[in-house]
Amino acid sequence: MKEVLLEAQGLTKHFDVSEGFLKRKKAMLRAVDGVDLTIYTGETLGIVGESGCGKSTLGQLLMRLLEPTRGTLSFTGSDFLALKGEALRQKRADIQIIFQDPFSSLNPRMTVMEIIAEPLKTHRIAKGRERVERVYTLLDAVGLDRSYARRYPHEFSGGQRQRIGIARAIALKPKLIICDEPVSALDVSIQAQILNLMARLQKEFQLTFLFIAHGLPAVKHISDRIAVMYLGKVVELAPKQALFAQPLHPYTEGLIRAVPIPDPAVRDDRERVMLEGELPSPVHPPSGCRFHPRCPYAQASCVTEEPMLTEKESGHFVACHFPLEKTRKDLM
Amino acid sequence: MASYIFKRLGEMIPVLLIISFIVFALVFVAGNPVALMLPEDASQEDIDQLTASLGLDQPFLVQYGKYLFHLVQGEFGESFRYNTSALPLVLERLPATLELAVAALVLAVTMAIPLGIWSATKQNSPVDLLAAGGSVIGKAMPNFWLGIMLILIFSVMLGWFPVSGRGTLGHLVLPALTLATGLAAEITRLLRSSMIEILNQDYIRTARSKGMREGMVVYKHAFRNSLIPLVTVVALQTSTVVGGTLITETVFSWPGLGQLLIQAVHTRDMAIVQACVFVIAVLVIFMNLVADVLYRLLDPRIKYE
Amino acid sequence: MKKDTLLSVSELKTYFFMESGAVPSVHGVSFEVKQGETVAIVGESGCGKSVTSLSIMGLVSSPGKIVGGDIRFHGQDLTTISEKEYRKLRGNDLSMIFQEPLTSLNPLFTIGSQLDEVILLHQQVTKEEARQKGIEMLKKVGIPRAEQVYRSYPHQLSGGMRQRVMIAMALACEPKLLIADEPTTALDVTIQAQILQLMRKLVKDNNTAIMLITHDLGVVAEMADTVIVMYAGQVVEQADVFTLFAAPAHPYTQGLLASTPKIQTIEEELQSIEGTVPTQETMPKGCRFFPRCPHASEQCVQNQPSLLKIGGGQLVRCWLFDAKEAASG
Amino acid sequence: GDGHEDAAEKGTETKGESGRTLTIAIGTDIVSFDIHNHNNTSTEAVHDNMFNYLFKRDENNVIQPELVETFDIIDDRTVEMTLKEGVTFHNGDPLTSEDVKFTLERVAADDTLQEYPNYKQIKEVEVIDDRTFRVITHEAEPSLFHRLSRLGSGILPKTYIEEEGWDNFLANPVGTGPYQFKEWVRDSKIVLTPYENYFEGVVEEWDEVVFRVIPENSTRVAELLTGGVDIAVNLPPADWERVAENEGTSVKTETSNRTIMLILRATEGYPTADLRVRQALDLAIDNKAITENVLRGGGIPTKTRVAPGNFGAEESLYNTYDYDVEKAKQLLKEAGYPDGFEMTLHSPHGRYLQDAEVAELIAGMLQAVNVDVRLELMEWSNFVEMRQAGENKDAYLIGLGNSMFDGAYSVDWYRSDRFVGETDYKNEEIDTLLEASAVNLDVDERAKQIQEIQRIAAKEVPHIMLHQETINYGVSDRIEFVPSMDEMIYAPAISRK
Amino acid sequence: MQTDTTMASPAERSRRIRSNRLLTWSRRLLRSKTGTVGFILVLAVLFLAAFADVLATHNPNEVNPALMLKPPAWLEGGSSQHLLGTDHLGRDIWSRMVYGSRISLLVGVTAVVFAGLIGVAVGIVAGFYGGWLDRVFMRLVDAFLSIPNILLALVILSVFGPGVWTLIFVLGVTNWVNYARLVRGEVLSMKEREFVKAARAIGVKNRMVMVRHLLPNVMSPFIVISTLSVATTIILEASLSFLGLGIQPPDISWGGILSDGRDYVATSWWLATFPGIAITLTVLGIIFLGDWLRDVLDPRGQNRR
Ligand SMILES: Nc1ncnc2c1ncn2[C@@H]1O[C@H](COP(=O)(O)OP(=O)(O)OP(=O)(O)O)[C@@H](O)[C@H]1O
Ligand SMILES: Nc1ncnc2c1ncn2[C@@H]1O[C@H](COP(=O)(O)OP(=O)(O)OP(=O)(O)O)[C@@H](O)[C@H]1O
Ligand SMILES: [Mg+2]
Ligand SMILES: [Mg+2]
Repeated sequence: MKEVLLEAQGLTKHFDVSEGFLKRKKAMLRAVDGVDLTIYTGETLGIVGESGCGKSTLGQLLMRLLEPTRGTLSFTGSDFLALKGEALRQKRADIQIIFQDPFSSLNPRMTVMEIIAEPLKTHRIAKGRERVERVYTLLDAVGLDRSYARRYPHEFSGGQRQRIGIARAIALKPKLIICDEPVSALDVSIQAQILNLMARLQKEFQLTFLFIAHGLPAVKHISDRIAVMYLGKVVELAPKQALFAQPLHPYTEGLIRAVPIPDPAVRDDRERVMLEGELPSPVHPPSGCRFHPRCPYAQASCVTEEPMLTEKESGHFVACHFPLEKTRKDLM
Repeated sequence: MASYIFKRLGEMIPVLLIISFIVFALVFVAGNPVALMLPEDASQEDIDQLTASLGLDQPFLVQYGKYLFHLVQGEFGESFRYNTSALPLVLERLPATLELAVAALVLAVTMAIPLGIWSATKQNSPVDLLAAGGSVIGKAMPNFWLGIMLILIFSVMLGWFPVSGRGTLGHLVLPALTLATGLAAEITRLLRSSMIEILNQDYIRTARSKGMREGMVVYKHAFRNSLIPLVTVVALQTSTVVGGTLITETVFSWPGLGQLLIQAVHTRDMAIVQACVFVIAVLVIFMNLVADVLYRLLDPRIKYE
Repeated sequence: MKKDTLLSVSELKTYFFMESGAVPSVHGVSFEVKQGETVAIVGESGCGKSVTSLSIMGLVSSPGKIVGGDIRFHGQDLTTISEKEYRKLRGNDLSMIFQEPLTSLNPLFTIGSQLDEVILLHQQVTKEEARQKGIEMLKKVGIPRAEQVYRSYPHQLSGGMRQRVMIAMALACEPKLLIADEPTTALDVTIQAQILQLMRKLVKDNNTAIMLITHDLGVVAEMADTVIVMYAGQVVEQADVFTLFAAPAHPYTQGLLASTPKIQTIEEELQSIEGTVPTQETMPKGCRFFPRCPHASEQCVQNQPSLLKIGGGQLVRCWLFDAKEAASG
Repeated sequence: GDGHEDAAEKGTETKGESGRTLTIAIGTDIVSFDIHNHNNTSTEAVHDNMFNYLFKRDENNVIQPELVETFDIIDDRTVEMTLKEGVTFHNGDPLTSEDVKFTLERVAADDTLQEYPNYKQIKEVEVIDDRTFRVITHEAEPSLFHRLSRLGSGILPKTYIEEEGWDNFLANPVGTGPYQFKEWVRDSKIVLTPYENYFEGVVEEWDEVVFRVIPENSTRVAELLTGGVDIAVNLPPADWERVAENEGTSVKTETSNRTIMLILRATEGYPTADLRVRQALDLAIDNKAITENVLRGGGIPTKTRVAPGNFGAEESLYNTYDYDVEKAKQLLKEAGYPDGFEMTLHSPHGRYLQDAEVAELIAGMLQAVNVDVRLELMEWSNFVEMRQAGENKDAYLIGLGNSMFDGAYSVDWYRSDRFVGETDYKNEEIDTLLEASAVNLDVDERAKQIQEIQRIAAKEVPHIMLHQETINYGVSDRIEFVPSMDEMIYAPAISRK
Repeated sequence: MQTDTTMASPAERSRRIRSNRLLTWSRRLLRSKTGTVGFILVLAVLFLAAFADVLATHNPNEVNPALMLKPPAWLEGGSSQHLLGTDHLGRDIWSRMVYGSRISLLVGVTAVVFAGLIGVAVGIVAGFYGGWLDRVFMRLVDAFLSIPNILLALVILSVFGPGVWTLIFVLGVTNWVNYARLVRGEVLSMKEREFVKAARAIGVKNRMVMVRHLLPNVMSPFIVISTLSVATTIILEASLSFLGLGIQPPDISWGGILSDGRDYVATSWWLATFPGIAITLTVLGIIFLGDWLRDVLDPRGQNRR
């Protein structure tokens, strides 16, 4: 029933951050370090994790805006990494991206019409009157007035710009859209508009989303499955109900608990299991399980052995030597 | 730090190679200097003979190869005009040029800092407008004209300073002022805009929120930060200042590189032109290196190694 | 227990005088903060939260200017005191943590020297005592290896650490009022939780009043005693935190609460407030919220409602209640 | 020698009042102390104080022995000379025939020296005894004495140079002249002090002579006006009045040995190939207007290059000029240019007194006879290159001196095989006369031949003579200074008032 | 935006927007005092240059020995024939100034455009592709930056001989590096901007990314810097004239007039004063205009101050 749209295996991206004369000090920043991921057609896969854990890098790897250091990537069944030149350019049309920052993601010197028409023009999809019509249809779809087509980005509010970005992304009818924190820069009251819009468009155009965010509530709202990343690795991956009902990784647990709940009534009886410490450097990640310095349950083996991402329950993957259990959690 | 400096010095080599090539090619294209060396009524045989004996009839690459070979030994060849090795001639003048350039830099910076800070903190005040106007005019005046005017006013009419030459501190004032004017204008403008930008930074607000006096905020927090772009720009200006000395030295008959070089250019004295350009380039690169090191000392965000 | 009023702001108006004319960023804001109380101010970006807090600190910089209203701190009107007196308050009785932990510390000075600065300015202590105190403060805000951090430069610390340093700095002179302008927005949730807990603890220990500015309703629910909701430069609702979440009165507050995705439940579709925040040019003449309000009437288009008490200490700026009031009265 | 120098040094310090220092502002620095390797009058002007020549021109331009006591012409190719007694170099060494041999043979043999072409005629110097020697030339050399009265015969100290090395000599030069070297700060100043054992007696007038290098005209004037210098060379004509009117300064002028002229191109195809056109151009130029207006009297109109004071001067052609616009138009019409024509005039810029201005004025004057002048002002080195490459067009402006003071060198410019492809002027009569004069040792006859050539050239106008240039000095009233035609600044001849 | 409900045809609307922009610009111009002054000054110079034929009262190269060094009309001895007096060859200074504006502007503007074309192209390509291409170009830029402009100009001019086009070439060659550096820096940061990534994600070709996305966005800093460059170029031309390598007669430039007049500063001040003032005012105008442009073109400037 579920059709695989994209599959990544051992996807890795290291940035060379060497210093010194003739690069004597070799240093690698492991932004993404061996990620396995499958995206099914029509679903929304959410990715959460702290700032700098490699979410954006992963997103850009999946659409080959960055070249992976290692790993394989197949898209609609074919090897995506093997594509070059014109073929790659053509295939790119199938994966689009919506960025976090609605201000820097639109060329300030192009009109809305030019911005949205650019993908159509690049792939020679429509010409002249027809192209204009297509743009108008897209504007309608994202809820913008057609008369805005002649304006420049700076004349719009953040929410409106994000709609323009979305219109551009869906112009090519892509199979997959990577949403890199599309709502975190927006006002609270606007966020909901955009999330609703995206959900609607997903239905309307049969889109598949990879939804990156660090705000858990939003991710939870829109996703079917959620992957939790920590320091370049996926530490837990599960359908959202399962993840929230029973997080298996201590980091996921800490993350969920840290999210403030907009209800003063519950504030005094919430458990306060606080994750201590800060995110370690991706240049010198901790040995063994990367989470061990912050993990309240860490044991000796966590320091030496790196846990693999394994399926603990059906569809629920975790990379932890000592996954949480309900019983133990209750004890806390 | 040491390895950083080492690395930067290493980077100089290709740059200097490019410079040597550019200059050599230019001088080569400039053609035969021999006709210039001989009297107006010299005959063609005389000219050919001298050309051959100076090795100027060889092909470009042969000549360039020889030049490079000598270059790595610190030799730029003999000056045709002075009949001595070019490099010592150039190095001999360097102190005078440096003295002038440094004096101008110091003068410019001491004029510009108070003006720049004042303009930034009192935006659109009469002082700001005056400084803005003054600095634009300072930039807009050609150096040589300013120099001649200063001599006319301060030496001939008022008799305050000696007209020309090098010697006492008094001799330094007018040429340094000539050079410094444009520079000070540049620095004032830069300092003003960087101070304004820095005064809008969050950490300035933090400092104010501690209850610090505004003066302290400006001098301790804002000025320290604007020193960083200042250092960079002053270093970038080295090249302009040294360029400016060419003119200023001529006006004030200051015995620096300027006169030597201009004479050499006019007489096609290749060796001197090459040595001069090279030495100036090394100087400029060195100043930029110093600026970079200073920059690193001023800004802890940049790592030492 | 009865608490004394520490800060009272009334009819504060702060305008920015731009090329294109005056921009009323804060347009008649009034509220009170009692001793030891945590007051949260919520509202979307640009509604004037930061300008309000800067006005209280006396740090609105040109072209901004307080053009009306008064700010009483301990009964003293801050809008009339001299700059010198103000300096004595700042960093001492009145301190502030800024929105951006990454840029609020001067990159060229060590953490220690910036921390000492505020102590030396307000307390009669020697340098060495200031150092001791500084390190102690760093420990208090939960910074490990405090001595080492004391000697570090800001860039050597992570965002969370820097924010802690800012808090240490703000609390160094045991202020009576701490203004925290979105102290956690730039941070991750796990770090945010740490910082919020820290603030809670410090307040409890010192009986410091906090003015917490945020747009995250979750943070509000966790921290606040009283909540003030701002929209377009005005206070539109004020209530104690339980009342506000249980019975929001203003349509904007209601919309805000409804459109926040919740982590505990799953909803098919979020409710949202349609439209956008008005800009200076599109500012309505009547109620500033009317173009987005589901209950807007002709009256809302024409006239501005005033801030009304609707019982239980709840205040709201809306014609719906005015009408009720009028009917009942 | 050392102790002696120290004494001199101390002497100047104790007597060192500023009134006894003579300061002279020159426009360009000396090139070097290699007296044989430059062609620069201002350099020689400084050297002149430190070195002596074998012969020297007196104030009436007559060649007189200087270091030489007596001389005797042995045959066509040999002259025997005896040196004066008691002449010593600044380091104390006596002057001997060996020094003369060393000096003259160096410049006669070393073809890299710039003065070589002027001395290559000398075959050898034969030493008879300490003070007697013979100069032997390759061929009969009519202008040998002209050669021996100029820079190449400045006598160098052989022993000093051989012992201390050439570089050391250049850094601490030693001559026999009235002044000795003290200091040279390049592009700044040269300082000389009197030589106590000068063979004609030590110069008492000055404790120190300082040549200061000041390239910018206005700066030089300003120094003079403020008393910074006693003599300033080459004042711009615009400032003459100002300097003259200023209290304490005046302007002194003297004619130089340089003539400014236009060299025309007689190559077939150029309008100037036609004699009538050349004459017309000459007639159209008002030499007087140039010297009076642009040069402010700083020049003497002339129709010959060989000015009085030079061997073979034709005085009737000097201090005169032709100017007749109507006739010029007439000639042009006859030549087939009733409506004039277009021509190019190259001129250097900043080389001679007001050169560009002169050229511009000429262009304006030729306009009056409908000749359109395309003026190309060139920086000197480009100008030299243009000439070198034979790219000269209808005319170019140049100033030619004659450091030999021998008219033969001037008229040699009319030799037809000398400028083939450059000016292409050819006159068989002149060629014959030139050939005859080259080896003619009969002084009077040779002079006549040279004069004849000048007369022919004045009619044929291969070059349009403009004027003889004037040299000028701004001089402080506190000193007595008489400029000389050879442009030397001889300090012993300058005195305090 | 919400209140904008009136319907209009797209063409009409875009015209309205454009004229609106023009209106806001002129309003902003009038509001900025220095901007207005700069605009007027530059306009005046352009006017002189455009209508030189009409405005000149004499042939600028016509010499007249009888009328040498006549003072300006309003002084004793001046004649109404010669508004600003005559020079040392009796040429009319006003006419020379009027014609001089042409060459000064031509040189300034053309040189900057020439340098700009090279610099922008190199900067964009080097910044966009990075890697060895970038390294090679940047070393070249370093090399050029470490030779003072005037020095390089001096050498090249003496090699090829002065002339309007050589001068333009020289000034272009010495200037392009400034643009290359600036543009490269802009491109490096622009490249990371998300709209560029978005364009690549769409599959836009590299060439088009550079032309459509990078180029327009580096234009405004370029325009700002290049206005200032026009100013410095005019001054540099004057300095080269001083060294005898500027514009040569019969072409007329302000630098040339100024440098010719420098011998007369003390005796006939008007020769050097008028071109000096003209250069200063023009440069002043251009700098002011540049400052204003920076304010208007800076998108952040829209809602600040
Ligand atoms: N081009 C690059 N060169 C070097 N390091 C990089 C580069 N791009 C990203 N990184 C580093 O890789 C790591 C992961 O970055 P990434 O942007 O993917 O994080 P993220 O999870 O998206 O964070 P955020 O939530 O802040 O967007 C970070 O440490 C970042 O500094
Ligand atoms: N320095 C300034 N110059 C001009 N206008 C300003 C300035 N600072 C603030 N404003 C304006 O004042 C209004 C309120 O700004 P303020 O910073 O108080 O908003 P905020 O509620 O703190 O928003 P955020 O949540 O984004 O911090 C905004 O419309 C803003 O444009
Ligand atoms: Mg990211
Ligand atoms: Mg704010």
